[in-house]
Amino acid sequence: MIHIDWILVLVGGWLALGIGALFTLHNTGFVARRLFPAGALIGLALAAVSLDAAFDTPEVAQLVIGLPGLPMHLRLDGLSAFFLVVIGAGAFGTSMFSAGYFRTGEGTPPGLMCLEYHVFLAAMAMVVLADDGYAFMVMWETMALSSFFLVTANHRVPAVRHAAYLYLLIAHIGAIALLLCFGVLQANTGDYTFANLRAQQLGPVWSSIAFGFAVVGFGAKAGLVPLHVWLPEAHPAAPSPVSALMSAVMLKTAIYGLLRISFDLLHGGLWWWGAVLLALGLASALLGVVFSTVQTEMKRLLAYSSIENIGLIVTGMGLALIFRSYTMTTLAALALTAALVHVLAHACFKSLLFLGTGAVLHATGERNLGKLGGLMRSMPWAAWLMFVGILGGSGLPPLAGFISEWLLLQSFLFTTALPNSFLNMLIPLVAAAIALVAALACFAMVKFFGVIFLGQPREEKLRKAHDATGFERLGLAWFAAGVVAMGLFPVPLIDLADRVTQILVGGGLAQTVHANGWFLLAPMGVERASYIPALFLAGVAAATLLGLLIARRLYRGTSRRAPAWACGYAGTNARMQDTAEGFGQPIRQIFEPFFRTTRHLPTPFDTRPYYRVLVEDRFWHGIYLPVARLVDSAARLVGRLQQGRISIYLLYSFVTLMFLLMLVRL
Amino acid sequence: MLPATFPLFLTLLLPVAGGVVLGLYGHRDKGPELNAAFSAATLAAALWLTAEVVFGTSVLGFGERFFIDPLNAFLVALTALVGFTTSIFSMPYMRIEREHGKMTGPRMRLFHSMYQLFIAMMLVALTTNNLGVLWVAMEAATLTTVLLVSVYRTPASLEAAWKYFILCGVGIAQALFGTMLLYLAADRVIGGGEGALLWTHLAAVKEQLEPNILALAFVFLMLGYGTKVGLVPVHNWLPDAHAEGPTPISAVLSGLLLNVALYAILRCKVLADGAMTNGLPGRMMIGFGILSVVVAAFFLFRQRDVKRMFAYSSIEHMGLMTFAFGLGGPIANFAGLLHMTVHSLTKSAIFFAVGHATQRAGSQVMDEIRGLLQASPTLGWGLTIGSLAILGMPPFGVFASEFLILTSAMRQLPWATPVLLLSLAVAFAAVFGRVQAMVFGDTNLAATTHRPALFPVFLHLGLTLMLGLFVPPFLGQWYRQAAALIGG
Amino acid sequence: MRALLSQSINLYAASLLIVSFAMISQRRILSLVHLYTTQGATLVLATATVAYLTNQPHLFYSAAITLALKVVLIPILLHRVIDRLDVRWDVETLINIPTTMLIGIVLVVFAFNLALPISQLSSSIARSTLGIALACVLLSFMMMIVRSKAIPQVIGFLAMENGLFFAATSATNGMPMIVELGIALDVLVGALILGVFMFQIREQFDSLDISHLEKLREE
Amino acid sequence: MSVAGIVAQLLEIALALAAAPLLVGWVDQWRARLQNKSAPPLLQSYRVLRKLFHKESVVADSATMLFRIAPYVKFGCMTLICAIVPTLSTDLPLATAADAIALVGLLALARTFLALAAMDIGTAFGTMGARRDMLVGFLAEPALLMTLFSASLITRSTSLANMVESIAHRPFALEPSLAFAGIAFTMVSLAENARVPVDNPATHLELTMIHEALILEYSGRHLAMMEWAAALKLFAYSCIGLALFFPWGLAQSGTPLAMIIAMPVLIFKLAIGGVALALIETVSAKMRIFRVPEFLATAFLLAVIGLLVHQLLES
Repeated sequence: MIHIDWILVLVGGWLALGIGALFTLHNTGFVARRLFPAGALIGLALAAVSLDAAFDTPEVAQLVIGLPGLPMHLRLDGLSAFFLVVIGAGAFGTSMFSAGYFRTGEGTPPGLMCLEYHVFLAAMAMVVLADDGYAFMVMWETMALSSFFLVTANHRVPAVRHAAYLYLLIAHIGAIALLLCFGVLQANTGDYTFANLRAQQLGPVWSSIAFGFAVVGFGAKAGLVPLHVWLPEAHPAAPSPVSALMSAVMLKTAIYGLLRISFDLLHGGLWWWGAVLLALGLASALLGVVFSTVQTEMKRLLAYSSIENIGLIVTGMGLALIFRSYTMTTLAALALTAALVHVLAHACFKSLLFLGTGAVLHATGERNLGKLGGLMRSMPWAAWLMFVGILGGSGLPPLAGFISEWLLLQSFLFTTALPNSFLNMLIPLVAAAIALVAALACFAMVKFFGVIFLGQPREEKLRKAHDATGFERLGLAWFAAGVVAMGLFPVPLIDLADRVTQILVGGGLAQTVHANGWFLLAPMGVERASYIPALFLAGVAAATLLGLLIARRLYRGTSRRAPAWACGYAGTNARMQDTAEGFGQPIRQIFEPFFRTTRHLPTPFDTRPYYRVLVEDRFWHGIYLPVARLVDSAARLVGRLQQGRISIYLLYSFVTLMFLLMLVRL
Repeated sequence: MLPATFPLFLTLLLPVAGGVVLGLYGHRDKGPELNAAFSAATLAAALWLTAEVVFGTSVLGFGERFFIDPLNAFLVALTALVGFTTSIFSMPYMRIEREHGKMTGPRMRLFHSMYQLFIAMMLVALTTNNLGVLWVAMEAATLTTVLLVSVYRTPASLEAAWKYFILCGVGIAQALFGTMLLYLAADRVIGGGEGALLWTHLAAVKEQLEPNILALAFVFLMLGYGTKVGLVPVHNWLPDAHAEGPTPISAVLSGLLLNVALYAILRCKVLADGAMTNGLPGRMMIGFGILSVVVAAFFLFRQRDVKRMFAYSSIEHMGLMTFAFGLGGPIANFAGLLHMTVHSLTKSAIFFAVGHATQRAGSQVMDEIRGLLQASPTLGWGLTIGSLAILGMPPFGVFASEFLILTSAMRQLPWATPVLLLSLAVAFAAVFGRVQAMVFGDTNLAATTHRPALFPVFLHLGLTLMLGLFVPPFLGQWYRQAAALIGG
Repeated sequence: MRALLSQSINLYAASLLIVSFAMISQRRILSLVHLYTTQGATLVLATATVAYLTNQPHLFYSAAITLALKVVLIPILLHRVIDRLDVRWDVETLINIPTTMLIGIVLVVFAFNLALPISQLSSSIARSTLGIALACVLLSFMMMIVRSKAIPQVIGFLAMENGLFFAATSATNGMPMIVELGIALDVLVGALILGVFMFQIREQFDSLDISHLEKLREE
Repeated sequence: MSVAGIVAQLLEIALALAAAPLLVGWVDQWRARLQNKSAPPLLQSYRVLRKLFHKESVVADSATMLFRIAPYVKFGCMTLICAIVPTLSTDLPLATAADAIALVGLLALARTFLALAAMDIGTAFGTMGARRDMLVGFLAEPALLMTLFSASLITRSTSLANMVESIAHRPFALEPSLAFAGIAFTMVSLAENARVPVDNPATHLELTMIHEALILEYSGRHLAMMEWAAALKLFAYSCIGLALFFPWGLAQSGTPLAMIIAMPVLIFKLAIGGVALALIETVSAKMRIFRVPEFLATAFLLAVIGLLVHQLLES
């Protein structure tokens, strides 16, 4: 029973830090340089403890708080531990970065910010620990609430307010769905402990309803299409460390919930659940990546890319569900492992990238890609660390992103044996789509990095942008190291994921992988597929060195610096580079139907000709605005009831009386 | 050793005395303090009474005319508490109103004495064992509040008070007819005389009461007291009265009066359920409840006036409670009682905050209130947290009860839950959008002369928070017993 | 003799109903007040009769109270109000009077058949009049709905109270004393407050037409 | 891993490095012949490399580290690809390090570096080239992956060595899915190697060029590495194609004898392939840049159809 107690202590430490910050409400220096690093260390400890707990037996605990007769139950098993590792590790890097990030005068006073921030962390940790419906919902909503206040840190800006409102609204709708989900699960027993929910044997209809509610609820949080619209609004609005936490960690709690309910509490279920998840995940992945390639605002771009990655994760889960429903344990484990590894990988590189944007934002005060560029020279630290990030984000070998995509594709590749021919037909298409998504992600990342850091500065002020500070570098480096390490040594990841898959699908890859030592990654046996990141890297490095040697060997001429050639055209300047719009233009053309594009083209007669193109989300105009209009007109209709005329009011009363009297006489 | 009835006696007597005294001295400078003092004394007495009940069992007093059982014990304490905090809040508030010239000396006197009498009447209504007296007390409470609503003498307040009087008067009249039928039914079993209206006696023989009469009686009682609960479609007086009366009155109306009316319905439901086997009362309440929730949610959506908005939110929550009690069963009843408590705490806290905000903005129109957080952080946070709590955000108590209500409804009444879900979402969108606009951004508010009394706001919110995370054992015990009492 | 008296109760009841109909059809405010007084008087007689027949002293008290309140005090109050505000105009109704009468008849039928099963269960000597009492209540309710001036509305409200009171007497030989007292007090205070209100409304809107009281509404 | 394996590995790498420019020369020569031009000598591309290595390399002022290392990284990636593709033998120590998916990843890695390097200078052409190259890439890579998949669906494996081996050893059977895959693969490799009809290696017309725009700023040894890497890429693609679709004559045992036999077979196959490529380039016309996506999308769809056909007919 030691781990969970330690974890509770650490979480308590976070809360204590937050409350302590209230006493130094406006002392930015102290809050930032002392409290945040302390929080970071707590996060590290949390990650360590839960990493150890993951390989131990499940532990349970009870809090005194809760409803009468229903104290909050906590449980620490492999699944929770896995996500606690994500939370702890994410918290460490992000808090370290925040220590260097928060400056004076960011709207909310720093002390309050610190409180909200640490409550947010604590709530996320408790969400994955919760072992009964009430505790889960309380922590879940606390998480949403604290993150909402973090997003509104700079509430003087109307756009921020709007974004935060949208975020909380959708989060609340999701929460209501979850409420109903638990209502279905408890099956009139009035006992909300997960143990009881697990024990309930619901019919296919009820369990499908519960699953549906769960998908809506967690989808709203994870940003699954069509509930994704809040994500690209909220992430740019929030301070960068907050965006990092939300995107890298908070979205994962939704994944956790979905896993917990669909695999654990509902015991897998029907095959079409998997198909549903597959479809949703794929839709999100495609839409997210396509949109991220055409964004012109760096944090929006990353936000859409988060939608894409969540989509990939959910796709893996869907596949795992399908396999599980046909009791193909190994394949289910493979798909689920892919999803879980991607959870880790995405947590790492997305935090890295968001924090990087924070550094850029502070250095330049500019978030519009069209005004950035050439920062590699002025801020090399941030640039090179983020370079690692985008390589990881593009899913390129030998980094973290590739491992998960590799596993995912593997699991798609060996699905020919499904007894359901329809799925058999479907699977290759899905695999193709995944490949497409991966390639597009690469496109988006190249655009992101190239436009921000490469080329010539598009604004004069960018030349004297200052590099990331010490704490910020530490935070960035932590995640960069994670991306590299996970990419090179996937076997430990497989072990960690194995603990989860053992619980959820009753099987794992640990043995098969361990059969081939610590470097070779061969989940299905070497003859099927194998990948040795370390050797791979060594090979590339060796070959590259070989190239260098050859060049040195054969090389005769000298080398000098000169102005860029550019086909001999002398008058090139920074404005001639491709802008973000330009870079995304081909995608805009190819995926025209995805977007709601409004274009203004200059005519020869314009005195001041200009070109503007506005790319919007179809869902916003297709679903959300009509719903809003509907509600509004309904409200107007209802308003007629209150027309101020007392006779009419009396008439209501009279008619109701008559109606009820007839009711009882019949 | 004093008899257990003594604190009860005090609890009822003190506010009456306060009404008299303040009727004489309420206009003095120290009038508000005097008011608060009497409320404090009442609270002390009520707490004493509560303590007695916690350690003893149900109390019968004055020859069975008054009694305390789990169902009304916590309501008495709650009423006294909110009455006290409201009087604290009204000290600076009313002073400022007086400086603004909206209140004069005589009006202050009227306000204070009526306030005390109103509290007294509600306490009587809660503790009486006689359904007839219950009716009398409810009517009296209406009369006192009518005067309080119209205290500004503005056209709007007059109109509101007039509507309040007429609509509630008619409603209450129907309730009287219901009570009469009840008496008629009891007459046949127990025989005439006062005993035939004592709830304890009726509850003892409820199975033998004539179902046909009880059905009619419950219709009249439901509609009558339902008018005061503010159930759609007989809610129309509520938003006007809340919006045009002084804010302390809006607070006690939402926080207390509606509860007392619902309490009356509950007492009658117990008898009706006992007599009728077909569960008609429950279905009736479910119908009223759902209707109220849905309609109120959509009313919320297009509000301009902040007090009106929160008045509609009260309708919504009363609807939710009615729905819960109609649903019946231990969980739903428990949740309903919990919701009664936390709603009155939260809603009154919100009205306190709103009151100060409107005073600073000099308007109740929400578009003219901006940047509360900037103007006064504590006030801003009070309003924000209060609104989030009332909208069912954990870890506040409202969430706890809504959690229980919705989850239990999900399996008993699957068709109803999507409707409730939709309405809750709409309500959230409406209220939170408005509140956010008022709280955030750059402010346009002036400074006030008197320090706002924010202690009540945070006291209430603190209690709500506590109830969301931890319900004291004796309270939980009461809720359970009361839930069993209501049965259904 | 007793038989005659017990029949007389039904007579009083019938006259109450007639008075209610008269109120609906009556346009002039002054005559409305007179009708109200008549109603009160009839009520007193009925109560007293029941009291005598069932020799219940507390019914005599309540009869006395009724006399004081509904035959003396409130009519005087109303008269003063009318004089002070000098409102002598004819009342125009929202629905024209014949229609109202028709609806009224429907209501009476409805009330009777509603009260039938109950009055059979009643042990009171005047049980058969419960239907009439209910009808009176509903009629006054309707009167409140259709009248567009303040005073008629108030009179309707008070008439409703009368109906209830009669119901109490007829169905259950009157409520317990304490309740009776409470009700009486409430009615008195209510009437006073209404009187005060009418003055205030008058000075705010310089009219007692409640169509002025339609400002508070959802746009 | 066996000594023979290591020998085979090294031999492959050496062969690739040596023979890649030759293949390019061969193709150019044949194209010239087919277009009735006077053909350049077979060793022309070696001369070009030598010339470049002797020229001084000019680096733009705004260039960063990234710009300088990109050529070597690309060279490295291409070399590794040549190393893991079973051209001579299927018993390769490096083959376990990367399977088909990793191979595609490797190509993507090289492309990413190149594109970023092109954007590094910040000229109009560089960024334009980078954009176009990424455009080609994000459509070509999935297509390539799909073609490889349709092979690995047949062989139940993604490790190239096993794929090639089992394809080589199974009784001869007509695989419609492979036919689709083959066509798709050809189209992809045309695009990837900047060949007509997608791109024209011989032109420097700004509006049409893709690959040339990328390496516009390079000169001297950097350019040499680029050219060489491009040659390696062509070689690697040809080898993959041959190994997957004409897998006969590879050395299984890895004995020297087997290699000796395998070598001429490979060279022969490459020669044929080169002629075929030249033929394609001659008969087809360069298409507009906006048509390229359609061309590649067709390839992608063909590959996917290949997969479906396999699911439908062959599983």
